[in-house]
Amino acid sequence: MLLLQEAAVHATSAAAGQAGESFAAFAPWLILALPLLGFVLNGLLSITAARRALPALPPVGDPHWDAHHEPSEQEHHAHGDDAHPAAHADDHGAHGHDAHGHGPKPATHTLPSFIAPGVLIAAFAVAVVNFLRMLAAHPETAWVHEYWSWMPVNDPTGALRVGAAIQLDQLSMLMTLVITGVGSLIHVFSVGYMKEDPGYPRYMAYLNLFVFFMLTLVLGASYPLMFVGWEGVGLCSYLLIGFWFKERANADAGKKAFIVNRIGDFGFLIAMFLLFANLGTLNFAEVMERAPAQMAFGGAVVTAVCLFFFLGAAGKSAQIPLYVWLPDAMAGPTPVSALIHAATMVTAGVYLVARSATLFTMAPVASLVVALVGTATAIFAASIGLKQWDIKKILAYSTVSQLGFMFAAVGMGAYVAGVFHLMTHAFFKACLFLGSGAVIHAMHEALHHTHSDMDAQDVRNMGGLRRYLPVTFWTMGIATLAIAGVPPFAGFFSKDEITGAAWDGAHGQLPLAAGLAKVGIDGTLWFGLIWGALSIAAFMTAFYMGRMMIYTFFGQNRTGEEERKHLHEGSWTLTLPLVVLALASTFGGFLNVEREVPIVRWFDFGQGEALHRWLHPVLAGADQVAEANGIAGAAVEPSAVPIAVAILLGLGGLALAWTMLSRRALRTAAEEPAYANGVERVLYHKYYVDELYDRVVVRTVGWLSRLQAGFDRYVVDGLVDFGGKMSEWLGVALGRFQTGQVNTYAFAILIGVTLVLYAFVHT
Amino acid sequence: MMQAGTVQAVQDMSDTAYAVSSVVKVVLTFTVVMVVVALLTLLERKISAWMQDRMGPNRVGPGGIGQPLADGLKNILKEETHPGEAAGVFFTLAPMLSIIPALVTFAVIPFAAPMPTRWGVMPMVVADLPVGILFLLAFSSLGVYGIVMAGWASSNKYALLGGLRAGAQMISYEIALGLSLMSLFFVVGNVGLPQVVWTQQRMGTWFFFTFAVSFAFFWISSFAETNRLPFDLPEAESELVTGYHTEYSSMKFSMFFIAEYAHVLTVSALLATLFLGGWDIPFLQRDDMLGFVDGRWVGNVPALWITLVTFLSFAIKTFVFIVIFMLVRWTVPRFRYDQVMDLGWKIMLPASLAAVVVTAATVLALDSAGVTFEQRALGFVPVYGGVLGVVNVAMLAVVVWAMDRGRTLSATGSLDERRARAKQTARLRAIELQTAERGES
Amino acid sequence: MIILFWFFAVLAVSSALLTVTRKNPVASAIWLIATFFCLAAIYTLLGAFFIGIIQILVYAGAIMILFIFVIMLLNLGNDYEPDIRGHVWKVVAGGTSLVIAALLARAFSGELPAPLGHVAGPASLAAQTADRGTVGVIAIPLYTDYMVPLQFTAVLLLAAVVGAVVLAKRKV
Amino acid sequence: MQQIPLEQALGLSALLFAIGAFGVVIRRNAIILFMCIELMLNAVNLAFVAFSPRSGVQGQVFVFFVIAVAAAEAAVGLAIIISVFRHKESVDIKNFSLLRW
Repeated sequence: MLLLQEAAVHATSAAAGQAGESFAAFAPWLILALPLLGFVLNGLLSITAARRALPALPPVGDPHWDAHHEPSEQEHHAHGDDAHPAAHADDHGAHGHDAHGHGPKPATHTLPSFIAPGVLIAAFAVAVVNFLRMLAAHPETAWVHEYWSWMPVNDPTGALRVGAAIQLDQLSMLMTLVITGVGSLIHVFSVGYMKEDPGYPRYMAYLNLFVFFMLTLVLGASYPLMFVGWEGVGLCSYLLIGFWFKERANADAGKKAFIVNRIGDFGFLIAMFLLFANLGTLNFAEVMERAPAQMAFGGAVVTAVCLFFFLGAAGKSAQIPLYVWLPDAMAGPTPVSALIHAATMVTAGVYLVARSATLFTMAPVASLVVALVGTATAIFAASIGLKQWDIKKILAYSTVSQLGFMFAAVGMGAYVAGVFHLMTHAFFKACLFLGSGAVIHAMHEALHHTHSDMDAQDVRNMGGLRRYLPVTFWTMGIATLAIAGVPPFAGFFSKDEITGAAWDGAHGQLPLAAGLAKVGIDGTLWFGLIWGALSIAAFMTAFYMGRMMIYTFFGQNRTGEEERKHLHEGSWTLTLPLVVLALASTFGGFLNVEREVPIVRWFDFGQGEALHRWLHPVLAGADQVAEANGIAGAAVEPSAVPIAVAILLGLGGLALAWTMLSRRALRTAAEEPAYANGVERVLYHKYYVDELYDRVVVRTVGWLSRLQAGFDRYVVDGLVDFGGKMSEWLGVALGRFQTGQVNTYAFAILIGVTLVLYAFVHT
Repeated sequence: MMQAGTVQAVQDMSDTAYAVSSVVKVVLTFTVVMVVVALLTLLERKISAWMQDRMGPNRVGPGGIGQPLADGLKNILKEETHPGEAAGVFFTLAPMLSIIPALVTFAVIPFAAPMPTRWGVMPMVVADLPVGILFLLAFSSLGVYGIVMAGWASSNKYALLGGLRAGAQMISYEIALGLSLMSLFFVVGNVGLPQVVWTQQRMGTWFFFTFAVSFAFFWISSFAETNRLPFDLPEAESELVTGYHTEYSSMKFSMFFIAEYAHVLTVSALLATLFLGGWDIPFLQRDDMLGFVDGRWVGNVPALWITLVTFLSFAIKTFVFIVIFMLVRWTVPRFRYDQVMDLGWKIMLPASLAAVVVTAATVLALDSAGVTFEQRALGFVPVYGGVLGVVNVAMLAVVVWAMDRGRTLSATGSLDERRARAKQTARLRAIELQTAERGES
Repeated sequence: MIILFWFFAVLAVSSALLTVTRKNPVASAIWLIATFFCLAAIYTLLGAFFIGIIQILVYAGAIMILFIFVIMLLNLGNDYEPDIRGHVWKVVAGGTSLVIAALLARAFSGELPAPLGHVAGPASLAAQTADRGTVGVIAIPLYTDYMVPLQFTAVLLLAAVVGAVVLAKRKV
Repeated sequence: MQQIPLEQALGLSALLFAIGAFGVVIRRNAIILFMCIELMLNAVNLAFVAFSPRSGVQGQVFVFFVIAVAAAEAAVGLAIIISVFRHKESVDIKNFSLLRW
């Protein structure tokens, strides 16, 4: 039986090899191994550094010891500590200027600068080689290679066989390119941003480890392997959010992210169990092959599977109601926010849904739920973003909102649009985050010089930075245009495709609409609603991004006289990634434009819609399901309305921000109140969701825990104590038999032997 | 070498013949051994005298040949002393216990090629036990009882010390003794002594070369087991009067003496059997016979003259070892007690363990290479035994030159001790100097 | 054979009794050695040559030497204290022991369970001995079927050696 | 050659075992106690060996293990007795009652 299965697996892999005969993967394991190598090397360096930093004798009772007596790398601790200006001020007083000498750094703090970006760039190079080969071959089936058998469970019902296998297809290739490419840039940025931090090697080790797990997530050929990556990135996210764990708040933020993610993971696990119970396999290829045959279209099982998967995705990708951890995750270093909490990890949910496109196509209800939740998240988070002052918080809510867009897309069955937006979002959001990092970096340095305790992240304290940070300004400006949906920047095309899909759905031209009709739901109204909401969200996006840019870069400079002298652009490691990402944000959109758009014809980008064609083999299964169930979309009538609306909304939002804010004399945080009226107050407090969760969930759990603790203390412990007391009394009583005389014991044994023998003989 | 065609001609003995011949062999062997032992005492005294350039016993009979008889008579007729504190029965039991194992061991040693008789072929071994070498090990380890008990029962502290020393020493060296024989098992494939002899014949090399390490260790251990110089600590005259038999007199004392010589004889015979081919005559192929295996005769046709010549061969080999025993007595001084223990536990035990491992590996390699016992290179150089021998001699060289490094084999103490002594001397000299200076000032 | 067996059996039982009843530990030890010799003889009569010789080699040659050694080292043999318990104990213990012996004899004399073991099966010992040799008959199952117990025994012995050294050492 | 009847060998084994057990109960000298225990072990060995002509060689293999374990036990036990003797100047087990209540 097992042999047969094995033979079958081999046959399919052989067939796969034949179909894409000219596609020969070039050492795809290297893509995984290189970041892992980086992690190991950097980890060793960090252990070495930690060893050396160990005190000779830890002083007792001196809470400030860490701050005072760590080796000289500590001196610039405050530079990285962007999220916590209070701590920064504290540190400051302790150090004084004398601690600022730039001594030569030990190898443990110089080597990671080469190792960490080096391995990533190498991995990117390997990925590019594979990409070029795939581009040339354009294989119709996925390239799967099992390196070794990881979890062979030979149970009687049907073996669970999970191999340590890599799956290379167009989707994972795309994700790999994004992860390694954007990751490389962010690693380079990190070199500039973090190199003064005492925990620099540790930081780089975590970052490498994260990339390794993220690549495992996208390259794994089965759900369990994906789950390994899924958990791994969760772990790294936790480690990096709480990177400056000496601050309570940072550690708490890490824990929050971890715990909220667990809820999602529970969903993921349940979905995997359901899948295995119903299909007997968890490998992508086999699942997609067996699912249409073994599960009913729109049935309860597939719907449940998809909903549970979506629960997992919601946790990881910060969707309602599990989005609360992401804004808090900004406690981590800014490059981390860019890489993990904007460009890659949080999009894992989108990847999961796209990867499971076949299943989601089979479950229209679940898909609709995904789309609705995504839409709700988009508009909800965008509205919160309107009234945030912390530059990273604004970007964080923007990320949540954009993730909502992606989920709306994949929920509506517009998988390509979702993935497209994922990609462009990775470009412009990474650019924005890195830009904000550059701004914070500059602000910090400036404030550091004057020992000011102003909040370096509050946009109200910035202003007019355009003159001091020109590169940052221009790159962030491009990214803002992109996210606001101004053509021809990347965000316009991807976002337009999403709203376009909703528009099509509202006109019943989406496969999902047909699918919903098949299970008896009229989807057109829903899709109309989605279109409207997404449009409003897009408008809000444009507005708050404009607001952020205006507060940060325009108007009067509000940092103060002395600080102003120290405002300047960072080193090339900080600006180069920005420029590259800005370029990507500018031109990334052309990957998937329709042929009708004039500029495409102009530049002759081939047939247009490159991404559509690229991803077609991956989504072929979903298409087949749709076709088999007669829900393949009708011919879409191109409509100018959504495009026009999108352009109008994007420009309108920016214009509104400009008219509302630029002429006003902007004030600093000390002067400007956080909110003015009730609506602003609610927005500022993020709709009190955290407080709600605290009241409803955290306190309830707390009460239950106390109740349980009481039960444990009095009932369980009482029983145990009673048992203990009983045995004590019994011991005292029976102890008398312990005479200490071996003969007596021997005699007792003898009696026992006699009895046993007697029983043996007489039965 | 084996002649298969002659199998039918050889007859096995009937049960009755077997029983009768066994009794005859027991009686004969016992008599011969006792007589030889008596003569050995004379031999020892003669050799001692020769080594010391004196005459030795020369009054009783021609050349002192009657001396053992005279000694025996004297011992029997002498008054027996019995210490008041001695533990009655054990005091008497001890000499007996010490003499028995020495004699019993002789039973398993084949002393000549099987002899053809009218009633069938008679194996020339008192008891061809299926557990030959193990029997030997078992009974040689029992010799210690007599000595320990003698020491204890005498109620004399010198005797007790001697007894304890003997016990510790014999137990220590028994391990090396047993381990050194282990290598032989690999090749012989059985534990019977006739098989040992036969294997040496077939292989064409005697085991003293093939298992050089085993030979050396067995020999050294046998000195320790017989309590002979340089291992005669249990009866070290200068330290313990005469050790465990201090309190014994007359025939009881004599029995210890007889036991010692019987032991020497047995051990020499064993050495001859195990390592010098037993009754095998060098370069003669006619004596190549094993005996009956499953009722079939294995080997050449036995003949009376072969039996006689092989017995002579055996006797000569044994005699050579006996003489060496006696020569060593007057050549090598006594070890110190810690040196004895060092040699036993720190050198011989690990070295013999290592030798077992290396030999096993070599045997495995040879067997895997398909080399047989009979194989000869250039027509006469035995391959199997030769390879093993070269490996073993190399190992022995390693043991002697690298492992010992003058620690135990040197008579002047260990390297560390010499260093310590030198340091001590230097310190004493410094103190002397100081006192001298102080005296001057 | 039978006669020999009975001879050694009677000898074994009487020396065992003497072992138990002698006041002098050395005497006890000597009688115990005698018992072991008788048992070795009986083993040989039963066809277990190897076990018989091992009995002498290990029990008589090593273990009992150790006992005697310790007795002498502690000098217990000369002025021994009487250590046998009172008459009540003797009677009760003797009675119990007799009951045990009777029960055991009863258990053995009844319908004995079918031979256990699939390893070598109930093939006659003599045939196996002829086939593999005296030592091989034990060695082959020992190094194949019982390899793991053998290794454990080796470890146990090593532990015992180390333990004994540590315990008996004056200064650790 | 006539085989020794199994029952007789087992009966001898039972008798030796009982004698050993008797000794364990009535003696207080730790060394003699040990010897009695060895006697009991030997009785069991005899039973094992007695079965081996009938049931194959496994019984003898077990005896081998028993002997090995007995050797280990004797070594450790005697070492314990020696170290106790150093403190108490006695091997009487009535002095070895440190672990009672």
